[in-house]
Amino acid sequence: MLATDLIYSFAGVALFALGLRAALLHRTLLGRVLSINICGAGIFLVFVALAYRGHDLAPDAVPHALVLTGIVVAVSATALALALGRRLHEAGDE
Amino acid sequence: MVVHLWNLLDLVLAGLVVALGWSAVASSDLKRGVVLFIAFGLLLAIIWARLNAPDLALAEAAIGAGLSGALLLAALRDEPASVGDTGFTQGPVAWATAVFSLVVAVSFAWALLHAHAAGDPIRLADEVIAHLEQSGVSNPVTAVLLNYRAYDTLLELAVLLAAVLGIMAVGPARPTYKPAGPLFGALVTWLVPLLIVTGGYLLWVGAHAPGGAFQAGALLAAAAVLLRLGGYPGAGLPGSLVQRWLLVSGVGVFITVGLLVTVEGRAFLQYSHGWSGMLILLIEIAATLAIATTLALAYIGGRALSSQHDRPEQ
Amino acid sequence: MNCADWNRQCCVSIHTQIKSPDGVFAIINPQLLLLFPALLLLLTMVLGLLRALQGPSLQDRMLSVLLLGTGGAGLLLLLSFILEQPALIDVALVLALLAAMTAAALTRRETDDD
Amino acid sequence: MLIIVTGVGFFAAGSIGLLRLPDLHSRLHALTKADNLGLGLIAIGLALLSGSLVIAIKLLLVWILVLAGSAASAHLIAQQALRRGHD
Amino acid sequence: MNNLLIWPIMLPLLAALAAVILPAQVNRIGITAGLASLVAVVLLLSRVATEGPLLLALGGWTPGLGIALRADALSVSLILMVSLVALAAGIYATGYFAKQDDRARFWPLWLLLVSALHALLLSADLFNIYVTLELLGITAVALAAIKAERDAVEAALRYLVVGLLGSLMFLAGVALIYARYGTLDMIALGDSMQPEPAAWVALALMSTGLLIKCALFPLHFWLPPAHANAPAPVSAALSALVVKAAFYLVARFWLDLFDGVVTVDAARLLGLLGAAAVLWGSWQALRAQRLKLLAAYSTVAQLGYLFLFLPLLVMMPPGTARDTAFGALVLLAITHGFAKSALFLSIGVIQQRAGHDRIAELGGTARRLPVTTFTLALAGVALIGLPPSGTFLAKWELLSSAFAAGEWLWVAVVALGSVLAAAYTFRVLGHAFGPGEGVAHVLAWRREELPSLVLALIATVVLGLGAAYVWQFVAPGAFAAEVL
Repeated sequence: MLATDLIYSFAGVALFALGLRAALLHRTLLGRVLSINICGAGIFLVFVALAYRGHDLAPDAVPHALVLTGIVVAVSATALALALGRRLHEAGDE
Repeated sequence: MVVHLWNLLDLVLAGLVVALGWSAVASSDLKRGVVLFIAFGLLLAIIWARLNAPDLALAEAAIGAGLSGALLLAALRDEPASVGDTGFTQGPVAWATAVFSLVVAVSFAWALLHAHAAGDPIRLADEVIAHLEQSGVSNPVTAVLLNYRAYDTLLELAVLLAAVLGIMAVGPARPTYKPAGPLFGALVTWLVPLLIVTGGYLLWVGAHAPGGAFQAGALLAAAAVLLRLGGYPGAGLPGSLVQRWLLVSGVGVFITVGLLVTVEGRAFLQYSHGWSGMLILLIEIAATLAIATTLALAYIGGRALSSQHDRPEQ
Repeated sequence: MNCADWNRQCCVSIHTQIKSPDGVFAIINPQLLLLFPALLLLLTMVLGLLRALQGPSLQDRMLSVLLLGTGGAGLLLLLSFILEQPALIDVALVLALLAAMTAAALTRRETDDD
Repeated sequence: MLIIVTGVGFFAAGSIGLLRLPDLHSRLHALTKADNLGLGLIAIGLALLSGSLVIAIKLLLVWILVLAGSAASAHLIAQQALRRGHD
Repeated sequence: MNNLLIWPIMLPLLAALAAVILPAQVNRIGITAGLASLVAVVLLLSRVATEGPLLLALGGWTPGLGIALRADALSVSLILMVSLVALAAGIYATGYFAKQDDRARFWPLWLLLVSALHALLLSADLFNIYVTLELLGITAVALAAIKAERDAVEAALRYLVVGLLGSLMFLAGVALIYARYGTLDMIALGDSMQPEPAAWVALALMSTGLLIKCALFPLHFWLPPAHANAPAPVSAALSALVVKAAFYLVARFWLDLFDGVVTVDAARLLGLLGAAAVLWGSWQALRAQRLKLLAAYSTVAQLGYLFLFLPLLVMMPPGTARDTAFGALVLLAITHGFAKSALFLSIGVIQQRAGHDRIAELGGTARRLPVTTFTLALAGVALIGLPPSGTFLAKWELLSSAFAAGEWLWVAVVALGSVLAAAYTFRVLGHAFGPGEGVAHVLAWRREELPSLVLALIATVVLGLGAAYVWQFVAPGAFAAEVL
């Protein structure tokens, strides 16, 4: 039997690495932003898998809180990146 | 047998999330990427639910799948229409990055396996529960976010503020939307109040059940986004002066509370006995409003309505 | 937390339902029976996702995301019973509310479009 | 239990429809009908299982929301498809 | 109660909020906050000097469950540099941004940046450091793009994307640490960390993320455009302070937190990259056509010097020699902070007066802007490492440590780097003293020239003559048991 936390940890690692690779390869801003978000989600998955302690025990709330903070930070950065990107396109059109 | 079923479910979910993540970024077709990313967010919410993290599932459903999705969809219009093969770096660089990320993945997984084999360290889970009574709330995640690690949350609100200030500094708002047709108008009229009510509900239950300021703020922001999509350029936000007050209210109330308790000779953010629940609720209300305003302005994407009466010129 | 109360209630009702035929299932936690439909639902969602991958049009992809939303809401409801987490119903609620917003974000036209 | 399994069955039908049907509009049709019915059955099944009125009401609320939301979304998607000349 | 530790963070943060609400008063708010937090930093410094490291458990929770702030000699001396540079650059900015609208955009973000720097330097919690890194990154990017010009926005975007990748790699390392050790509190981690896979990989991930952020060669590609296209006061902060914050973390991890985990070979790799950065950065600075680009490449080179210290320090056994070398590292970092910010601010003066910063067309600057030219020369003295600057003493110490360790490569790199730095500095001064009408208005003395002059004087004279005090403050106990 596989441990639940390991299954999701490894999925998280895979997402982290493939997001990292895609962020380096994508040339468009939107592609990079998507990749970075996926990369971050991978780490979040590792954190939440760490917090999981089976059916009977309450999970560790600390990683949950960290990930919640991480999600908000990620959406802030995404919004800023997209706003800058829009500004760049406008400037390019002029 | 039950265990195997869980394993099967876990494997399917984990495999699916990786496959979706992969396909969202694997092609230079950005429309496809964005839609798959939204699906990815949805799936992630389900995974958080599966891993006993309902607070995160709520946040992911609201922010990850909802607001990020709306932001990215709006940004799709800004990208040049067709990118073709030029969307990716190719050649030896591509190989090098592939090798690099493979090395990262393998060593990361190897270290995690080692950590796993070394046995569970005494993590903070039990300590969180042990001090729950003193924390003033009974939802452990809220206790971590607004009491034990409240300082993180304070700085995180500052991150939101910095992002929105940056967005407003670099340019004017996105174009507004055409007025809604009858059907969409109807959708707006019933969905907006529901979002607001649900937001209020999540804020309230956050103290003892999954929910809290972030989820609530995101839902209120979603209501604003919907209003804007429905052709209301102001997205239901108040005037620019009030907006500014709302933007700073989260950090402001947080710091004020944190500093006020030091007058009694306590550490920064060490809430007074018996008052924790009240103070946390106060901070959360302010944070909800700040988060909602911030995310809504981030969607509007620039100096919005403020342009007329926002410029106190000399 | 009100979780425990709720849990007791729904345990009782499921027990009464399931035990009657032959009592075999009583050995395992009865809520876990819902895992079968949950798994099935997940598999159908995978099928639906193939459309998102295939396209061809953006609308097709969006449609399959819509399916994922509805299916996801269903899955969350099932999980809320299996895991005894009533809060997951709230998650399903939020998902449903925001799915509509996402669809709107996709289809609305800006004033300076065409 | 039976109701829930039937509900999942509808989902399966919807998904297969989404994959196999030839064009967007028939897909729209298949999907929204089948899935919403499926979700409704799951909700009803769970509401019966829960034996709690509050839970049951919440479950039905979710269903109604999804119903309304997906009807509107499907309409919007169809509208946009028409606008873009997609058939 | 050590609540004093929060004031350097909270004062600028509160001022940022005030600046959002009262856009008409931003200059006054910004300068007042700068002065107030400087006072708080000086108080903190004097307490650390008398009592040793200070700890504040936020919220009253034991560190681990809660978050702790910690001030020691290293962090406090860097914070003092940050406050002084930020105040000087802020005073300069009051004149630089002529339009009220620009000021109203600049100040809240600037104050948030200062707050983030102080928060980063005081944090003793790994995840909290991640949050401060993100706050720092986002404010830095927003400030770099504040003029909303095409080149600036493009550079800022690259800066943002690269910075985010760096933060995420850092966060991945944090996840590993939590997986293995179950805590994020650096004080507890210092005790429990062992040489094992989790610690190695975590250090590698976090370091890679931080190296991106301090633009260590070959990860420096994003720095020159971002620093060169930002408004002058912002460039000063980015080059002097923001990269330095990332380097602070590298030093903290390699020399302190992961003390038992790092190996000499790994540190030597960082040293080699640093050597490459010194040579490449100096060479590019020599070839640069624009002053700001020159200054930005010089930052790449100067950061390289800091990395040269790492293998030597890792190699050295604990003792006076190591403490002295560590003091030299801190002195070099601080001197560079003052010198580089002085350089960018004086370039800002020239750019605003002349309308450009092309090196070849600087003729006549010395006559028109004597004070600023003098400042440029002083900053150059500090960058090359001539006496009496702090750099001179620091490099001297670096050389003698390298001699002692028999590391001839480092000696050669330092020598060559200094020659190149001298070449690019004299190239600029040569043009500035040359004939020409490069600067349009004849000016004897301008208020805006003062901040950069003060900064340059601190770098060359104050830190040179007062170096002994820095050493005395930083070196003893730098690696004693009580550190983390």
